[in-house]
Amino acid sequence: MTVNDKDIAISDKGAKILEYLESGKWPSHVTEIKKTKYPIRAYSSGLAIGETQWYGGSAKIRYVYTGFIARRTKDGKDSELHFRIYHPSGQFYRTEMLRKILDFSDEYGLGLIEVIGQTGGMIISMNPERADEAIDAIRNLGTDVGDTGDTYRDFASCVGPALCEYSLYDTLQARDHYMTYEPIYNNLSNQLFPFKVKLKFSGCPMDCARASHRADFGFIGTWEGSPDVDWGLLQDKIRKDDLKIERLIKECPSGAISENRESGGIKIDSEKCKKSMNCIRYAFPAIKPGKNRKVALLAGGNIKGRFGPKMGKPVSILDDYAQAKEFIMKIISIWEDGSPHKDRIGDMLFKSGFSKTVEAVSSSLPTEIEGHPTGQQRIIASAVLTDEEREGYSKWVDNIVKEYGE
Amino acid sequence: MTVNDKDIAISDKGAKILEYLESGKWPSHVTEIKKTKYPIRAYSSGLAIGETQWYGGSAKIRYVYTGFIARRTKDGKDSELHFRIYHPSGQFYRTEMLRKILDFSDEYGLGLIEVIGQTGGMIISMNPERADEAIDAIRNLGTDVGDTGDTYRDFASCVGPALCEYSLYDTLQARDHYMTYEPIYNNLSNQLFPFKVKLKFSGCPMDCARASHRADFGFIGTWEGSPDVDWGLLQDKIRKDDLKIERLIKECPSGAISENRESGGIKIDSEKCKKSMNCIRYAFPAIKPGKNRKVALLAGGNIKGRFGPKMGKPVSILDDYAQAKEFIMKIISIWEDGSPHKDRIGDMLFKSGFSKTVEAVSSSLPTEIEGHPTGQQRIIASAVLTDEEREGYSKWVDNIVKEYGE
Amino acid sequence: MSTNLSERMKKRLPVPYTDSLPEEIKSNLGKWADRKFHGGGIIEHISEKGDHLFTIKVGSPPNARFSSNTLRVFADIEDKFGIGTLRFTRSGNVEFISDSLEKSLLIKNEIEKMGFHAGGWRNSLWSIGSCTAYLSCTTAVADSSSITKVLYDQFGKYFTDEESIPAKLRISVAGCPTACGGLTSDIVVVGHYGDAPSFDPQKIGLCLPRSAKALEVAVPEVVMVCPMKCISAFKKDDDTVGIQINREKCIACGRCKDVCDYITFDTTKIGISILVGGKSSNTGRGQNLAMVLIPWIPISPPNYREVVAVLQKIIDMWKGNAVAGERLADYVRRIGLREFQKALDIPVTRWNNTEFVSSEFGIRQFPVR
Amino acid sequence: MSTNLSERMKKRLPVPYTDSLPEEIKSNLGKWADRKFHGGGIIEHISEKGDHLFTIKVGSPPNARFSSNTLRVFADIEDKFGIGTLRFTRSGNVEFISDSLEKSLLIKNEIEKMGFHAGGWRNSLWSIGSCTAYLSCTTAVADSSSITKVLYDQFGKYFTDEESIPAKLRISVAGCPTACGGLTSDIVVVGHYGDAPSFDPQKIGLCLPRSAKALEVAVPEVVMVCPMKCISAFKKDDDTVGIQINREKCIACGRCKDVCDYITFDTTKIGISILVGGKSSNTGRGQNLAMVLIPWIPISPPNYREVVAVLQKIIDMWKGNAVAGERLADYVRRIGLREFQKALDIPVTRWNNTEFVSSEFGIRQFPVR
Ligand code: SRM
Ligand code: SRM
Ligand code: SRM
Ligand code: SRM
Ligand code: SF4
Ligand code: SF4
Ligand code: SF4
Ligand code: SF4
Ligand code: SF4
Ligand code: SF4
Ligand code: SF4
Ligand code: SF4
Repeated sequence: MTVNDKDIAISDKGAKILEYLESGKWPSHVTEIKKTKYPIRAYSSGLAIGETQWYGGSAKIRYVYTGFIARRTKDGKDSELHFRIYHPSGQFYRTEMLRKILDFSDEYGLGLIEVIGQTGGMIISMNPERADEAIDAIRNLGTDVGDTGDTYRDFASCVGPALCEYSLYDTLQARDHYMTYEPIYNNLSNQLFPFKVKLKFSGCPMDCARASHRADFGFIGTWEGSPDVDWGLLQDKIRKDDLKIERLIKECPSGAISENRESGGIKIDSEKCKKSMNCIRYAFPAIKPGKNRKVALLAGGNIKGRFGPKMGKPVSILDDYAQAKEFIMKIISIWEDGSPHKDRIGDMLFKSGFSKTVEAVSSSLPTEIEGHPTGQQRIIASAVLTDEEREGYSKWVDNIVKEYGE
Repeated sequence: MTVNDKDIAISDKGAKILEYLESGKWPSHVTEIKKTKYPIRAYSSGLAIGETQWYGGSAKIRYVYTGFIARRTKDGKDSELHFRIYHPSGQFYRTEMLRKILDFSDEYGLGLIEVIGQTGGMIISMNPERADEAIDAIRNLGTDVGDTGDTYRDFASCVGPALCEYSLYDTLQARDHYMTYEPIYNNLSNQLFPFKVKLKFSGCPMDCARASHRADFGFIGTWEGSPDVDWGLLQDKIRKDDLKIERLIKECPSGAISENRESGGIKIDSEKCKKSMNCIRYAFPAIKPGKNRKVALLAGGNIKGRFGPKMGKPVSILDDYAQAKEFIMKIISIWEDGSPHKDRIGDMLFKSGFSKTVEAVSSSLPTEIEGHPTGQQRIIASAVLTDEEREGYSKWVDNIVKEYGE
Repeated sequence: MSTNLSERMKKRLPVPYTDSLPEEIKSNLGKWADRKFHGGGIIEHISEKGDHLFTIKVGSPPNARFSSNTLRVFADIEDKFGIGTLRFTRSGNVEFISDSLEKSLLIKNEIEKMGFHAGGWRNSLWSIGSCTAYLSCTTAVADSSSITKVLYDQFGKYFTDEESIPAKLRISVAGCPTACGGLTSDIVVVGHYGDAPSFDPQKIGLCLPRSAKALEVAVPEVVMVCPMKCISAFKKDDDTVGIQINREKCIACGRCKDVCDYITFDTTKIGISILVGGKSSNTGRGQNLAMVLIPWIPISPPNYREVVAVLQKIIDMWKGNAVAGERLADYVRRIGLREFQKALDIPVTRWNNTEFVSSEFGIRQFPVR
Repeated sequence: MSTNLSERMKKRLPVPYTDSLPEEIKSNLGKWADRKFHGGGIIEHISEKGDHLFTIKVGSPPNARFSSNTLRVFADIEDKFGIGTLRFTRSGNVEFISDSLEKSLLIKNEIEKMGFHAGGWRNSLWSIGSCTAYLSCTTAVADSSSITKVLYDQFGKYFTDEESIPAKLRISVAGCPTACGGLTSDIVVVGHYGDAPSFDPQKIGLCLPRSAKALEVAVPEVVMVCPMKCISAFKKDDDTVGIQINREKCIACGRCKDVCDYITFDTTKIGISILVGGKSSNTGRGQNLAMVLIPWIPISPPNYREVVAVLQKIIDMWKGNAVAGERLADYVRRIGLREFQKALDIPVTRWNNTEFVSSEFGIRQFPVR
């Protein structure tokens, strides 16, 4: 085959694949893309060859260092550039504003939008030629490009108080708060970190923002003690047969719920409740999250880094999401100091020993979070006690000594 | 109080404490010590003051660098020196030999012996003046000093085949084997390691030698599959009411045992058995350790090191204890290269990532040991497959595709 | 453009978020007291003030890719029947908002006419998340977007409640082991090479220091990033730098390719791995990373029949055996991955076998079977 | 002495071990087919050849310390009634060996006349292990040997089977946090300072480099060993080296004192911590490191009434609640340390609270009570 023949073969095969991808019941990305100026040839030949056609490209956008990605195809025929744009927290758009963004996308871009990426940005495919002026245009709309490079990425929050009845703190305000916190805000354009940093905010243990795994620092609403029960409502539901006590008991994964004829049918052991939300989602609003609201702070989650996937690990139970600022800044400065390129914060914590490092900088945090009550107990025999602690133990032992005679 | 008065007060208080320690039903170490030339004043004044009276001392023993420890008291009045002497594996002494050692202890030492230390040595308190010649004397008895410093310490084994019916390999020979293995033997006098190295050998999962925690490299006898059942004997025991099936079932911590009327009353699920030995010790010899004998190799145990107490972690299941030599030497050489003083092997493994380091040097070992079957599964999405593996999966998927129509 | 350079470096953030909210939501912030699920993607939100709002969740095309055209029609529909506000969910779907059930059904009707579907709450498929892959990603191995399309065609029935499943189901598809969608979905499909890399001996130099002297002071990045230490750099006779790749130790993670375009892989060995058991929600047994069910199966674009069949098999197994309300992730953990593999008769190799975690000192020590 | 120096550096090992065995054992090596427990420390070993041997376990004084005198008498007794062979067990006890039950009882009788006790197999106290402590150790905080004596006086009843307990009980006593006896005993008693160290400003120099220039190339050992990084070295005006100790972060582990005799502690705050739940055997729930039950109680030598009372309380609690055959370690793990603490009404502070393990990523994330 000549080069040309080969090209034609690829192009034919690609076209057939695209056709297939436009069939079927579900809305097709290909159908959408075909309505835009996106160089679909790059996609179809990628599919035909079985290999992505994209290499890193370059772009000229003056004095803007994060928030866009430039691409060129391996054969040099096409190029692409996309902006990663900050959504307002919650991703609500009045149609008027949405239309402005669409106009922007048509005027400066290809008319193709990934409405929200996995991290949380809106990804708009641009016309590379007009990218520089587009920056000013998007700013005029009240938002900006961001969310790439070795810096703070876009932060993300669940819809929280704007629509959700479970929300235990204002996740949207929390995102705003951290995005505009000066030491963070001032760094959104710098690529000075060893790797990326992400914060995510979920309003309750359902963790709709996936803050437990996909964030270097995760904030998850929780509470102390038992869920909050409206006994009247609960008895109503039971009476109406809307709710079965057996199911409540069976579905509680921590065995915290037991039958109790006196007080409305059930009893919840606050020490045992693991905040699974199972009873709450079943019996809402007769059972709600507890009233003593807290925010769990997790650290170290990420997908890859040096040591592979990690769940974030609990650091502290905050009274208020704002309490974590000092801690986060300290952890980042340790990480910045000593970590090689491509080590995420979780890798650093893993290497240096999570609890050691966290403890060393956690003085600004409230109550330390408790671990699993499974044998993961302190095994270090020594301790530096305060006089108060010493007294407590002395008193206790005095009683025992008395009990057993001297 | 004058200095003298103070000394007398201490001495009086000390004497009273000693007196107390000689009362009571259990044999007293003080009573024993009083029969010897050990400077008991150092002990009694320590007790009176509430502080050990010993500082590191120095000793002149020519060309011998490990195996003895010299002490002096803080006030400089007393000094002490003790030998740590190798027991023969199993610590058996014909009385004739024992008497020779006792004579040695009286002639060159203080007549005081700690018959076996926590590591495994025999500790003989010496007369510092005669320590140098004592070396030659103890060698003439067929053993030597050893077991101190940053080198291989005394290795230890359980009594194993010499007295124990559970023994799954010859723990005594194993100790001999490793003590005399040239690369180890040649290093018994050198203090070139970052810290100490200990090997321990237990004949079965009872782990009488505490190889799971108190050894950098632990060897523990085990087996593959179910325990070995002598069905005839078992039925005998049941018939005679020597043994209750319910208890067998109840005490198996892994739920491997179930009732089975046909085959002698019970059935053991070999996949589930965790080698707890519970059924074996209860029903012995009707139930014995399995016949497919193996030796579990553990690494990284120690009591303190840099990161605190650690249990050794399983590395491999050996067919023979001798198979671990290459592995041990490789781990030690990595440790030697890169670890600061006072980092045990477990600390190094902890820092560098246990499985990563172990895997990198485990090529000389047989079957890799399996982990807990609890969710600790592979989470790394990628893999480099052999053609065979690829074929296996392809075949499997072909069937599924067929099942669901194309 | 602003003439002040430091000004241009400053980001313009869309804060405060309340500026983007319609009055109906602003006045009810944090006051939602109850909700009703009306099926078909519609939730009624009831505020303590007595207000009612309805959200209609509409499934997006793969990779949440829309033309400005389509979104403009969405805006028109919302203006006609809704309160003039749309939102994009964390998982890439679109929510229309209206103030009555009737209007919500009209919205639903409109988008269905366009070929879209509403659905995806409670015991249903909530979404199939896809990364960008061949659409613009440099490190993509398989094309997640087209796989996602095919999976949606097959499993859309669980989104629209046409067929029921025991609990929420979340699927993620990633084009490469970077897995931008993360590992906390019930099912995670990940494209990977299935083989160790080679490199273009000419061009690789572009990723390496020019002179071997540089090796004395620094390790080239492509060497450093390899988690298995498979890549080593050496001085060539002409004083330039060469590399070697130890194929035995490689896990095909692609990190080397992430930092150097001239690392290449044999594309005939490409496949996907399937992981199960992930979730981020604290319900049931709590959060968990997904685990490798099967490390590799071949793929046949564009119908990806292998992936579709295996996922259907997994879902059927779950449907047939889970307790009501039990997520796939919880089900797999309850019975154990090993049992799940056995039931599906999946060959077990070192790649989908039980693994150690790096510092799991101190568990029961005698696991030999 | 050998005139060849390299010869003197070579160790003389007592190998092969078979040289030290009596014929009765050598000929039955690995052939033991059954055993009977006759109580009172006597085991009958039955070989497949039909031979019978009896071992009699005799408890040692604290720290396994014997005068040569006593051991000589032991040898005489063994020669009279036994097969002329003694052994020392891994845990510091002495085993006499004979060839009949009758003679074993005679041996038992003889050693009892001397004030010793035989016992300690199966459901009993097997031993109380003690380290050296004030007898010759430099880092000892409390004197484990005297504590052990007092404990044996109290709990010897469980060794001799005078009183029964549910399962094997192993106690270790250590003079300092180094815990030479390890942490795999059911109960571990550990002496420690309970306070951060100071140092003798004059003498500390002996543990430091003479000139501050040395700081540029190396960290002084006393600084390096601190696991909490509490100790820092600095250049003094006169160019010598000084140190500072951050008392806030210290855990009183004593590692600094291990390497430098001039680190000092306030001895009035000395106490002992008590750990429970350790075992190395794979029975029941398997191996486990002991966990801190109570981080500190004061001690009152020589009767150590606090230690004795607390241990008796722990044992009573276990006796009263464990299933037959359940070791203290298994019992504590079954009910959970927390419950155990509650039942004993022990104050919980940061020192005996649940702790994280360094890399426990990925467990259920919402443990708030
Ligand atoms: C666009 C997006 C996928 C999507 O379509 O949704 C994406 C696309 C890429 N990701 Fe990602 N990641 C995207 C969200 C994520 C997430 C999800 C999240 O943030 O919740 C993760 C996992 C969470 C985390 O951070 O751990 C993620 C983990 C990665 C990683 C692994 C990072 C690590 O921990 O090692 C890489 C590799 C790297 O950066 O070296 C990566 C790298 C990439 C690159 C830059 C690879 C490349 O150079 O080609 C991809 C660019 C594709 C492109 O330009 O078309 N992407 N990436 C997502 C960002 C859009 C947005 O702003 O919303
Ligand atoms: C004598 C002995 C206690 C006894 O009476 O049984 C002992 C005594 C000392 N040990 Fe030990 N250790 C003794 C067995 C152990 C064991 C038990 C074992 O080996 O099974 C351990 C725990 C196992 C392990 O290695 O992890 C042990 C872990 C330590 C440590 C902590 C090591 C670490 O991992 O960090 C130290 C501190 C050090 O070496 O810096 C230590 C240090 C010491 C020193 C040298 C401290 C000192 O400088 O004063 C003690 C010397 C006391 C003396 O001269 O009177 N000793 N030491 C044991 C050795 C005698 C023998 O050969 O049998
Ligand atoms: C809209 C959204 C948040 C957002 O900021 O965009 C959301 C919002 C709600 N989630 Fe969620 N979840 C959203 C993604 C998630 C995710 C993330 C994901 O899927 O990628 C998770 C956790 C991931 C996981 O799979 O573990 C998540 C786990 C839950 C759960 C737990 C489900 C379970 O069985 O484990 C519930 C409770 C339930 O369904 O009963 C829940 C429940 C809810 C409800 C419906 C509250 C309720 O049940 O009353 C929230 C409705 C608010 C509303 O009307 O807008 N939400 N929810 C996300 C919609 C995604 C979508 O388009 O499908
Ligand atoms: C003699 C000794 C080995 C040695 O080389 O010195 C030994 C030897 C035996 N042990 Fe052991 N164990 C010896 C220390 C240990 C230790 C270590 C320790 O105590 O410091 C352990 C593990 C530590 C722990 O606490 O977890 C140990 C855990 C066991 C067990 C498991 C007990 C349990 O309930 O968990 C058994 C089985 C049993 O008792 O049923 C056992 C059983 C045995 C028996 C009695 C075998 C039997 O039940 O048929 C062995 C008798 C051989 C003999 O007659 O000489 N041996 N045994 C040790 C005697 C120590 C002593 O003086 O008291
Ligand atoms: S995380 Fe909780 S508060 Fe946030 S949207 Fe989900 S269910 Fe609602
Ligand atoms: S929230 Fe979950 S753990 Fe807590 S009581 Fe309800 S069902 Fe049980
Ligand atoms: S470890 Fe096993 S073989 Fe060794 S003495 Fe103990 S019970 Fe016997
Ligand atoms: S050895 Fe233990 S785990 Fe195995 S069958 Fe017997 S009792 Fe069960
Ligand atoms: S998962 Fe891989 S292919 Fe997909 S966008 Fe992320 S880096 Fe690209
Ligand atoms: S694919 Fe990953 S493991 Fe293999 S050589 Fe590249 S970086 Fe190393
Ligand atoms: S535990 Fe402490 S006091 Fe006892 S011998 Fe070991 S180092 Fe010395
Ligand atoms: S006692 Fe331990 S923690 Fe405290 S200063 Fe000394 S070495 Fe550091």
